[in-house]
Amino acid sequence: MAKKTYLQAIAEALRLEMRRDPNVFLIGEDIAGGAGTDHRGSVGGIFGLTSGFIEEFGADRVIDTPISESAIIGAANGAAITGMRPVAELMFVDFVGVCLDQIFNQAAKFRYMFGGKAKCPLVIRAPIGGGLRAGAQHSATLHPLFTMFPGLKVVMPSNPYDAKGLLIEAIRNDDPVIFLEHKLLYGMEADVPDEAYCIPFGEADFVREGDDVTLVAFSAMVPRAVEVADRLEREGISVEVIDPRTTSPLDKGAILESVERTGRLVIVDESPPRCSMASDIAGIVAQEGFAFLKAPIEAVTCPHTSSPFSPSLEDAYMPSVERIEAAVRKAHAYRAAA
Amino acid sequence: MAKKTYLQAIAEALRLEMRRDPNVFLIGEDIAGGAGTDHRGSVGGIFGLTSGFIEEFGADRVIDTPISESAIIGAANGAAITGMRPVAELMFVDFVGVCLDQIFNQAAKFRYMFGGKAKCPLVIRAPIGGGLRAGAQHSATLHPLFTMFPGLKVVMPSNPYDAKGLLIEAIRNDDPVIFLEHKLLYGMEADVPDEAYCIPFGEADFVREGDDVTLVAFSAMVPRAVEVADRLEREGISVEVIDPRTTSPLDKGAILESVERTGRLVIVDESPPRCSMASDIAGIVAQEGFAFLKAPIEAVTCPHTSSPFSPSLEDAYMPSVERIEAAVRKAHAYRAAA
Amino acid sequence: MNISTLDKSFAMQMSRDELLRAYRTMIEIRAFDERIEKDFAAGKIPGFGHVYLGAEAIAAGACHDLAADDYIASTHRGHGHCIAKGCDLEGMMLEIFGKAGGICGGKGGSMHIADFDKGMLGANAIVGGSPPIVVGAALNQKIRKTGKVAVAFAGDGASNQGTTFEAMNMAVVLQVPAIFVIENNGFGEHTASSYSVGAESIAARAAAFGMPAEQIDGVDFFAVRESMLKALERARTGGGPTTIEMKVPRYLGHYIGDPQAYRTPAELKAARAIDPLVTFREKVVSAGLLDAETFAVIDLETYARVEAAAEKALEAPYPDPSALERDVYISY
Amino acid sequence: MNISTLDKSFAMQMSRDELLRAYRTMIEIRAFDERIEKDFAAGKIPGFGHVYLGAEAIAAGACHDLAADDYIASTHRGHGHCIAKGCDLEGMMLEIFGKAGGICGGKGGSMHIADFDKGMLGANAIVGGSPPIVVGAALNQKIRKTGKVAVAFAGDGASNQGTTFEAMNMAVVLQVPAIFVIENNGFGEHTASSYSVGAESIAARAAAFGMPAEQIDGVDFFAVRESMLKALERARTGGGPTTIEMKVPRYLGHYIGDPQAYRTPAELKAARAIDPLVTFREKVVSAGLLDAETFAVIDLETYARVEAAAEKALEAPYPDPSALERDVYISY
Ligand SMILES: Cc1ncc(C[n+]2csc(CCOP(=O)(O)OP(=O)(O)O)c2C)c(N)n1
Ligand SMILES: Cc1ncc(C[n+]2csc(CCOP(=O)(O)OP(=O)(O)O)c2C)c(N)n1
Ligand SMILES: [Mg+2]
Ligand SMILES: [Mg+2]
Repeated sequence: MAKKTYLQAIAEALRLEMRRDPNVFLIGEDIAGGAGTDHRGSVGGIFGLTSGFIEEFGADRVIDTPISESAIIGAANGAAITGMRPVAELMFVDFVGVCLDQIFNQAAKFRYMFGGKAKCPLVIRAPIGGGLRAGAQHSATLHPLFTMFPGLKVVMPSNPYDAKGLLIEAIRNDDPVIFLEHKLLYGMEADVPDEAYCIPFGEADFVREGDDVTLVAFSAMVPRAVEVADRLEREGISVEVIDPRTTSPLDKGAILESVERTGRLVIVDESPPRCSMASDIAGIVAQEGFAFLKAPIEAVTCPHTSSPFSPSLEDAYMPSVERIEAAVRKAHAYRAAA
Repeated sequence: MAKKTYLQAIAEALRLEMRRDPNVFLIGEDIAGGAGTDHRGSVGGIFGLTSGFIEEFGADRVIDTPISESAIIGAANGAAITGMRPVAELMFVDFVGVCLDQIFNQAAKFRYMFGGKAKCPLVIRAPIGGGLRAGAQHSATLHPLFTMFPGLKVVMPSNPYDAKGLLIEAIRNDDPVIFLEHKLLYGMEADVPDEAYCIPFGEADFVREGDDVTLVAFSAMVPRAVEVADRLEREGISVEVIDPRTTSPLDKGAILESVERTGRLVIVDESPPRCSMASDIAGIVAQEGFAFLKAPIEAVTCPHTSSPFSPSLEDAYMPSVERIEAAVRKAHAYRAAA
Repeated sequence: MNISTLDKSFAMQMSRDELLRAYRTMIEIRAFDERIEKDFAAGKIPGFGHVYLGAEAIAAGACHDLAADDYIASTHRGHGHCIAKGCDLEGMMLEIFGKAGGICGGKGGSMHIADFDKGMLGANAIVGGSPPIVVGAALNQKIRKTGKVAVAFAGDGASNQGTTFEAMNMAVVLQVPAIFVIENNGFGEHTASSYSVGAESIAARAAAFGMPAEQIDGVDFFAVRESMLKALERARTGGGPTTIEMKVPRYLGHYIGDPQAYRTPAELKAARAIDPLVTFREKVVSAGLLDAETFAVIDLETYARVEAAAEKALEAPYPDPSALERDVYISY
Repeated sequence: MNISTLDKSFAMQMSRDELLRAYRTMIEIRAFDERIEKDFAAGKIPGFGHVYLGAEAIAAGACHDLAADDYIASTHRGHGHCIAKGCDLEGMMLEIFGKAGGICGGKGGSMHIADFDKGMLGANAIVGGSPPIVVGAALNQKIRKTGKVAVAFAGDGASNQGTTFEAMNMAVVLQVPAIFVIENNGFGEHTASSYSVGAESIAARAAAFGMPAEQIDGVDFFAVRESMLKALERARTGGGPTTIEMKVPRYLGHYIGDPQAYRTPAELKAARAIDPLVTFREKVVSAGLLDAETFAVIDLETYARVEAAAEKALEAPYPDPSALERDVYISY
């Protein structure tokens, strides 16, 4: 076991699965790089994640494409329903607008609308999230968009260990999986076993145990949630941090079980607020965990705007440790009128 | 004032605005029909809604296009940001997957990301919803998809009167508006004034007043909600039916005010459950109206599947009067454990 | 050598069995969609209905030399492709009627009918949905070096969709064994292709993407088959993709019941006068390969089989609502 | 008549003022993006940075004969287009540094910079985002019969995006006054256009869509302008759209800091040896139209102006966070 970054853990998952199963292949823009020159493979994707892959697996399994996302996802679909296990890369999740049909109307629906006879073991990897000053068209998370659609599974790892195990599970899974990698996490380091392992979907991680407030967070918001839990612990406020790891399927049991103990729920969601994961979870708990609730459910989200470019604005845009802390304090302090 | 169908009311709104403002024009597939033949205008859109338009307004303002939705919406965007007021038609809302980028990354973001200097007075009309046995790729509502995106306004009229007034408001509005017409409502008749009028966005309609349970419904679910209210009234259960009319902006004040009186909330949403309008509203009320709630919030939605084709399955798929009634009864009967 | 001589000699290379198989496919499509038209017009079939009448030679000719494990992907107008690829008639009929036992359990219907076991990757109710998928099915064959091919059917209208263009370029760049069969029936819904296609021809536009492309007569089974055989040979031997634009009449409106005010009665009559089955029969009979009698027997038998399937479908029960949440993972 | 004579004679038709204006645009782009490159590499500019170095003659030549109320829409590599269309240098600099007073209030940045008052409809961080928008801006002109035009800039990479193809066909079908300027700098990010474009050429592919299209040398301001003048004349007189593919070197990597291991040092050196500004100066000086002195003065003045703008941007404050929820309607 060695320290690996989130990026390295993801690359390792891909490498191990490609070695294990000849049906696994990669397709996307610049994932090798240098196509049409004498220097194939010199790039390995815009974040260098798949560097070295074309050398090991060849151009037939590390496929650079024109800038044609509908054809990329569509081609991955076609390969998946005919027996392969493609891993397609959307260079940024924000590009989903030019290929959503192949995701929500095709991949997501094949199995159901063809009466269970089709299977589409497709993985779409996509970097998400803010913090890089990338502006309105390169900073979205869009996980609620995918979570909304029946037939898709949606994964949001918050650390290197989970990233590897969830990606291996995604590749072996028989349903289409959207695998969302947060750009701010690529450099995060942790101990990651060298061998292959799977983390099942729909099983939340109790990152911190606690009794006073349940704090649910995803992806890059998990470290922020933990920081808040650490801060408040010093004051004797015990915060339970839950990382659902997959938004679909969602481990609502874990959340309900926690809220049953704490009676107080805060959800941190890097997303505009409307029809978000924050509202999704709040809705579930307001329906199924109503009797447990001792305080209003608090949501910490982005405002209902696009991502602004300027650092001063983007910092105010993303859920900050300060805003999360304030929300937890508010939930904790709430007392029902007698 | 004469009886008009929902379809006629929409057509009338278009006609009045096109007469009033030469900058308003229509663009879409087959909206005149017969392009390339000697019989232009013979169709008027797949539902005949714009029949007669090309005769009155000419081919320059009733523009048939190739089957190229990205170019249709993109062209409408380009015309809108340069001073016109296009009304684009997506023949079915389900086709948004091939043109979402032009909606969520372009139209929705221009004003914000260009620092307030751009304005994009675009209307996209699209038929939505189930009930026609149109199967997985022609039956979606997708209103949560649009509601999710900052910068878009989303309109879901439930009757002819609202359809006309909201569409005129949409055309005059300076932001991009998604105008969702339910296919099941096209034939609904009601009194509709002949002249132009606007219904402002973000103002809910209290369709039925009541004291016991608040029932929120949109579009084709409103008549079903009213039917449930009528049924239960006979038993002395008083149901308040609220039709928000626009999901973005959302008149949360109206919902909160009602729940403050009733303490019980049921939301009917023709959509799969995850990140839906049902969860959106539940989330808002669980946060801002928590103290009012006397019972769990109930959601009546479609299951987490695509739309099935067969009548027996589609009938089970859509929120029925029976399922709505059961949910209202459940909310009404709930008593907190002492 | 003029075209009809070429066709004749081409037909003569086919065995009697091959000719019979080709004709059976065409008449089965004809009988099937005539019956669908009737029951749909009578309100017995739910949803939307698009029939393949007039285009029979395309599906039959394009699929004639495909193996069971070659792939096709189709359009909203897909009954012909299903039949030509060998899908079960009864299962199709049940599906289109929305009944239990349908080939997709009643979840798909006419616009989303598929049979993966037969290499039929689905009708597609999204115009331009299939071409990218076919590039992927073909890519699979290239990666695994199977020698198999994948064929996308698409209409003249679909040829203007960005997804189709992307698929064509991608197929050329990756040199995959994909064939784009463009069924140009003159209309996309109610818009003439003479209006919607800015190019000189769909084939010329495809050729400019960097692949062999030709425009042929889609009414003539032999012309279709001949052109496909060249494309198949190219695809199976690493020669990359091909586009074939096939001109064909549309007998009915876009959907069953379309009043078609944009076509004059004379135009409609002219369209219906062009008949791929008649063309086939005439060629084969005049070449002395089969006689009229033989065709009559097949016709009778086929119509009877189709009628039986339809009657069975009419009587079959709808799926039990408990099937609603099957065939998908559920997450709340 | 060989090309250089043609160019010379073409240049000679321009007045001294016109030549100066053209050169000022090019050197301003050069100076601007050199400064951006420096400050970006030094970590003083947030986000992603793509510069226009090497392509100056395209923006300058393509915009030279546009009126203030003609429209352009751009790409992620848009500084050159902004400058050529007359956007304010200081406002641009502040914007790209993310500072208050930026031309988009700091909300846009390099990849989403726009100035509608100048007919500049925005950089676009979505590859293929602009072409459909330009079709609409052009459609507006057609409907209102203004005689104005709209120009889409797009790269070789963007030429493969379905949205671009759709826009081309739509422009032909609707015969709108749109011009597609395809900047073929040989690469889309790290992929050569020789790989990603399956067609013989981007111009040939565009021509097959049914519009006039040509491939020209994008390094030569006069060639660009001449080709654009033909397209503009066509567009303004109802002759419909045009595509011009312009070949041009990419001096740097895709983004500032791209190590470009896929290009050899020799290739990079060769690319940088092709200089649109040198080309322009040589032609104009050898034709005796302007002297080297004049250019040197302009260079000095321009670099000074750019430096001043950059220094101002460096010192300017970031926008107040209260601006976060402005310029959009808010709904919770
Ligand atoms: C993306 C998308 N846009 C529009 C439609 C509506 N529609 C269904 S079929 C059709 C016409 C297709 O024309 P063509 O490709 O020529 O096929 P044909 O019907 O003539 O066989 C249209 C516009 C659709 N289903 N999907
Ligand atoms: C839809 C979409 N896909 C991918 C990208 C990532 N991307 C940004 S620029 C670029 C290359 C564009 O190449 P080209 O059009 O040739 O322009 P150039 O950078 O050479 O000027 C890519 C792939 C994007 N921004 N949008
Ligand atoms: Mg057609
Ligand atoms: Mg390029």
